[in-house]
Amino acid sequence: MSLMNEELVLMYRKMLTIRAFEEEASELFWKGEILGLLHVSIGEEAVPVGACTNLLPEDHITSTHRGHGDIIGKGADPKYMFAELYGKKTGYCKGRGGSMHIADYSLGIIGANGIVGAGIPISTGSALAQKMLGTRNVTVCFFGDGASNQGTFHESLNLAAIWKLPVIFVCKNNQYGMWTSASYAVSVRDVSERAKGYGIPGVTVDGNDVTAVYEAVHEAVERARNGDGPSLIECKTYRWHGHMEGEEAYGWVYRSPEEAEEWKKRCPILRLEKELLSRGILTEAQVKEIREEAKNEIEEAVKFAEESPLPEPEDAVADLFAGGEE
Amino acid sequence: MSLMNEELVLMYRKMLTIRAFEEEASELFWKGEILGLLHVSIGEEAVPVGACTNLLPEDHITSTHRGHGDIIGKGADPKYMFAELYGKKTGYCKGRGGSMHIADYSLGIIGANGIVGAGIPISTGSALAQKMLGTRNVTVCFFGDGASNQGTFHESLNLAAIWKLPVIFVCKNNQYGMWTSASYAVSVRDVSERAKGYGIPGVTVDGNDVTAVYEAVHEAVERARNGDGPSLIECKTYRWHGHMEGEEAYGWVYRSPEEAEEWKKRCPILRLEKELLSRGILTEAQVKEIREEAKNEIEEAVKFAEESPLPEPEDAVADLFAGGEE
Amino acid sequence: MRKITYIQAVNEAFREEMRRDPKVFIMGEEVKVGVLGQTEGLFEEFGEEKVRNTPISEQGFVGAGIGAAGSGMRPIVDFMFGNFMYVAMDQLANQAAKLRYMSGGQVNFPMVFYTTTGDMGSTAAQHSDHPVAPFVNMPLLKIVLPSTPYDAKGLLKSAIRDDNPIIFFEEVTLGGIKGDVPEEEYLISIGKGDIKRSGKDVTVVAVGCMAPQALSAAEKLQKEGISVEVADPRTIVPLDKEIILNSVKKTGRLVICEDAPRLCSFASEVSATISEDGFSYLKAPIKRVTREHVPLPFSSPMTEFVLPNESKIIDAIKEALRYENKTR
Amino acid sequence: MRKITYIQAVNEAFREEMRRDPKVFIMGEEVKVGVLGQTEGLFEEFGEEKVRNTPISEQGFVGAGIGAAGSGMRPIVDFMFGNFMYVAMDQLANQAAKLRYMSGGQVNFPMVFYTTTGDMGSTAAQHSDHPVAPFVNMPLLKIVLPSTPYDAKGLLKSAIRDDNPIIFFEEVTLGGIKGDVPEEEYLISIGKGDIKRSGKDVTVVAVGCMAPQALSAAEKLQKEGISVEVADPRTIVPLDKEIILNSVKKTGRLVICEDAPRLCSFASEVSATISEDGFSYLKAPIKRVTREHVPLPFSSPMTEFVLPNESKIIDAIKEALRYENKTR
Ligand SMILES: Cc1ncc(C[n+]2csc(CCOP(=O)(O)OP(=O)(O)O)c2C)c(N)n1
Ligand SMILES: Cc1ncc(C[n+]2csc(CCOP(=O)(O)OP(=O)(O)O)c2C)c(N)n1
Ligand SMILES: [Mg+2]
Ligand SMILES: [Mg+2]
Repeated sequence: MSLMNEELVLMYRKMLTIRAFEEEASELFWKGEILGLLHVSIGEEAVPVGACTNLLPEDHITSTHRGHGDIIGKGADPKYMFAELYGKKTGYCKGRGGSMHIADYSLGIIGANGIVGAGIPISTGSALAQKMLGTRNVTVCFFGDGASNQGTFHESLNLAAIWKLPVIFVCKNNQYGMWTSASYAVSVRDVSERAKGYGIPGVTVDGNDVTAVYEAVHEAVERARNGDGPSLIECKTYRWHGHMEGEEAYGWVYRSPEEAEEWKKRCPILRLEKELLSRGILTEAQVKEIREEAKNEIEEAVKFAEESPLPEPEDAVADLFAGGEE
Repeated sequence: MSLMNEELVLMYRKMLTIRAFEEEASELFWKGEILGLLHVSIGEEAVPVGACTNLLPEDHITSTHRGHGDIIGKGADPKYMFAELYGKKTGYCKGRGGSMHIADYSLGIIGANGIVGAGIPISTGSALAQKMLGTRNVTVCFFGDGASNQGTFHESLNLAAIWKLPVIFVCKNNQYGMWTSASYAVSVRDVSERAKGYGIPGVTVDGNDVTAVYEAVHEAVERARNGDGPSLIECKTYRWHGHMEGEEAYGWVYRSPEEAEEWKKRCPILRLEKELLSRGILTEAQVKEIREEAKNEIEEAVKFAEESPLPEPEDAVADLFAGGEE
Repeated sequence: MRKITYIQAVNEAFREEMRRDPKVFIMGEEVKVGVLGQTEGLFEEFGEEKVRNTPISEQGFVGAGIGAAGSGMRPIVDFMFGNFMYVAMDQLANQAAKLRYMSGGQVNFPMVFYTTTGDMGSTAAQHSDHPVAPFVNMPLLKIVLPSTPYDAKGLLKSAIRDDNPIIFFEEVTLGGIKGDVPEEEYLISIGKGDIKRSGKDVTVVAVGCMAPQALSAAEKLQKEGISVEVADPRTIVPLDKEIILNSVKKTGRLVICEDAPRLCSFASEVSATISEDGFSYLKAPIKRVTREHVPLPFSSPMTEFVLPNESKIIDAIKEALRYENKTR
Repeated sequence: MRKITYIQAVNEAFREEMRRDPKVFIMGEEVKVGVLGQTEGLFEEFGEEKVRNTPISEQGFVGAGIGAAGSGMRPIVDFMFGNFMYVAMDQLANQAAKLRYMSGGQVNFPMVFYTTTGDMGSTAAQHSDHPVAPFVNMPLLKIVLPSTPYDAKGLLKSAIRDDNPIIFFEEVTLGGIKGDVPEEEYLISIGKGDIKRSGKDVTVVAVGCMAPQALSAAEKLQKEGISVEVADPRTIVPLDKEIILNSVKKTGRLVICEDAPRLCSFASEVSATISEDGFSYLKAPIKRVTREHVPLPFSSPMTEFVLPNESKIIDAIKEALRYENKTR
């Protein structure tokens, strides 16, 4: 169960991709290149990476409006993601979805979701299918602290529990649902406490510690693959940016700069980087190289997106139904 | 906090009214006098009576499709209830509501509800109003084990907890939601366990022991009146009849006759009756007299309903909006 | 031909499709029984893996159905009653209807949302809605609403085989009616309407429980020398506009019957679309025969007042015909 | 007269009514801020008792609003976006709409459901619906959808004072537009439409964000010698049918514009009702200018294709007028 060095490096690399992707996306948003609502998860990268490192290609994930990290975690190609953010025909969803709706079913990414909490029941259904089809595959359901107050959370944990579905509910508790503090909106300190209401395991881990996330999810994935049902894992973390890019325009202050600074000191990427360096797994030069690589990957992805064609207007009304009917 | 003899007798009397009301309603249903869906709570009388004995006229309750007991518990007049069941103009809802929708706002009965779980958020709103209006009134929300799996349950307990609303969530766990056993559908043995997910008190009591119900609710009402927020009280009980009158036609067996017999031995009314007799609070003669009284009350109520006029067809489209607009 | 009830026809469709395709399964509250008997015997034959009672949590199990459909299964999700669809509305309106579209067509959601609707007699406002139009206004959900055992079986089988999410409305008042259903397998195409009776004076479009009432009205009017054509679209989305247009071309008059509240109803849509495309055919205003625009009350005299019925259909037909004498 | 934005008008209405009546309060996600600024400054003035941020749990807080309304308060429940209404649909459709009716009129539910709707630019399918018609089909919910700052303020104040549940749709694309709003208090009656421009050749019914586009289309067509009357019902339920009928009586032609999917839309309803009651006035088929019948895609070229706009209105008007030469 303990991670091998190669795995640690891969996780490091993936976190860097996510970070680079979102820093770039944020920048492009401010430049007006990216339309719509953009929610980035900078600072939360350890959660999807720690979790998805446990997954096989056939396993599924569901994600949220703040989903880039989860999606890259499960293996999506930043190229097609950027193309989607640019609304291009080459995007994952052919420009129909945008940031909040990226999916790649071939990779088991069965959808981000713009409705808070709506992906949770869908994840149980995916797990149900996995089970009924006789696979040993699992589904990881990512959602936020805010979503843990939705009825869908409750209904899904109950359903998954009684049917012993192979689903792992991973709550990214980044302390805020939009501009409302979890300490106000969530009636318990630890969301994981809610597992008790469904008779399933519930744990809280440091969401900025990729190894801790990996390990907690590892155990849950094992349980799930063995037919022992769902688990709830709460990862405490923090989003460095606003709820959405551009929220500063409201001038609404809902958290202190000190708090944010405090969390930034606990950057999940630097933390792993330090470990890799201090344990001699990577040299400074290698670190630099990997960082460069991630940057380049993203630059190329953006270039791909920029050069891709826009959809035709009429594409909006094409391919409306399976089976080719319009 | 300990109940006075008079109170015990009143509770006994009220349970008898409920029992007589529902036995009569059941009979009338089978005779075809009562239309629609009829859900009786025979065997569960201790819950509403134990709970409502703590309430003042200004306090509120919300109830469910199986609401006759709750409604009588809070003081409704069987006369207008039967008139409603008969679809008469003199009914509580002028014949518009029927068994599942009885309300008497003047008595704080702010509605039964035909949608499982839908009354729960409404109860929190009633409690919110009580609080905002500066009263010390509370709201008791009755619901079933089945309803505890609805998202509304979760959302409402969370909301009530964070706002410290004066609401007492009383779950009548009668072991079944329709024809599905709670041991299958509810992922924990005790629904009260779910209180932990909201940081509020949760207890399970013997729902056939009216004193136990009274006492648990008493404590919760005190808490609520003192501004200390909501509680969850689970009352384990059993419904003697089917989910709905007439369900036998399906020929579906979902519980054993032995189980039912076992529970009937624990009749909440006989239990209290025995206590009243053994403690010398009532004599056999008095018991007989009280039983007679309850029967008569119901007979008169039925007579009132029978003799009442039906609504006019056009009443269906009258008084559609507050303010007199049609 | 063999006569069976509507519910038996539905039950056969479920059984045959579950036998044919191991990916088909059914889930919902009390599907082991089926409140109208629609799933009778399925649990016994297919077991509880395939016939899954769910907890009372519509958002949860509807969403689970969607997730399963997107992951290789072909679920039938039973709502028990139409009114309970509201509880899961987000999963229907924001998810089932949109997920394929938003994903750029990456994946299909082959599934059927099955529900009993309408009033079975004093079930009152929270158990008697017939919420068809709201789902029509939400693009990309197919909707069927058959009126006979034959149509029900053929359409339900097609719906189960269709790769799109489809809402199947079963009318509670039709559950017990009998009709011809062949022993042999057959399918009816989603989107094909049916002329249930031909006539030349007036076209009546009638869906669901309104179809038999319109037919019976037509029968009566025949005796008065009025010839009524009854068109049953059977599928609400996509609508077979052609059979209606062709009929109206012939008759010049149209009455639309739907057991639902009047405003923004399916009847309104048919009226709008036919008056747009068939304007020149129309000799009289299109009439809608619907419920009064209120929830259904409990007490029978009021309920009867609110519901559409044969005599209201007859009145509307006569009114449409009386317009003959006027001119524009 | 003083010019303020639509959102400022809304904000003033909230503030004035909260000052006037201590029972009025507002609750919803992020109402301390208001995603469009609609509640700006209210929290500072009225505190968190009266301006209540809720957890993300639409069923819970909408139901809580209903319970509070039935227990003596006058809540304003803010949905943030129209799409999120689906999440609480049961509370809207089965509860708010029906509780008073089912209780025999015992109690009123004075409350406003406030929501921003429509597309603010590539928000994609789950943040851009404009779900008006489904609520029209659910009897007894009043609905307003104003198109100007003046109308918004006057109607919102009336809605807050009304003793019935009312849905107030604020259009996201109108939030920033400015218009005349007097300093003095005024109210606009729920249910009264407004002729925004008079004309004689064709009637355009346009609601919400379609109204300014229809006006601008009318302006352009004026130069071509076409005289367009623009009627804005402002209230969807109850509908001011008279102003539309009177206008159509004059013009004989009708184009209905709504920023919503086409089928079973409010536009369909207006078409059905006017063609029923105003049949003899009509010289041409009624046209509907709506969204294409799909969810809104993300990418702009496609979004623009789907949305109704001024040029589509102009085309529809011209088509309605071209019909002149044909006869029935
Ligand atoms: C049903 C619903 N309600 C409200 C919103 C608006 N909204 C989008 S994200 C968000 C906050 C979600 O918080 P959380 O679940 O903690 O996720 P995070 O944004 O922190 O990742 C809200 C309120 C929505 N998209 N869907
Ligand atoms: C949302 C919804 N789903 C399903 C139903 C059908 N139904 C009515 S009562 C009931 C069982 C309720 O069980 P429980 O909450 O335990 O209450 P009980 O009937 O045992 O008193 C069901 C499934 C409904 N009325 N509403
Ligand atoms: Mg969060
Ligand atoms: Mg129960």
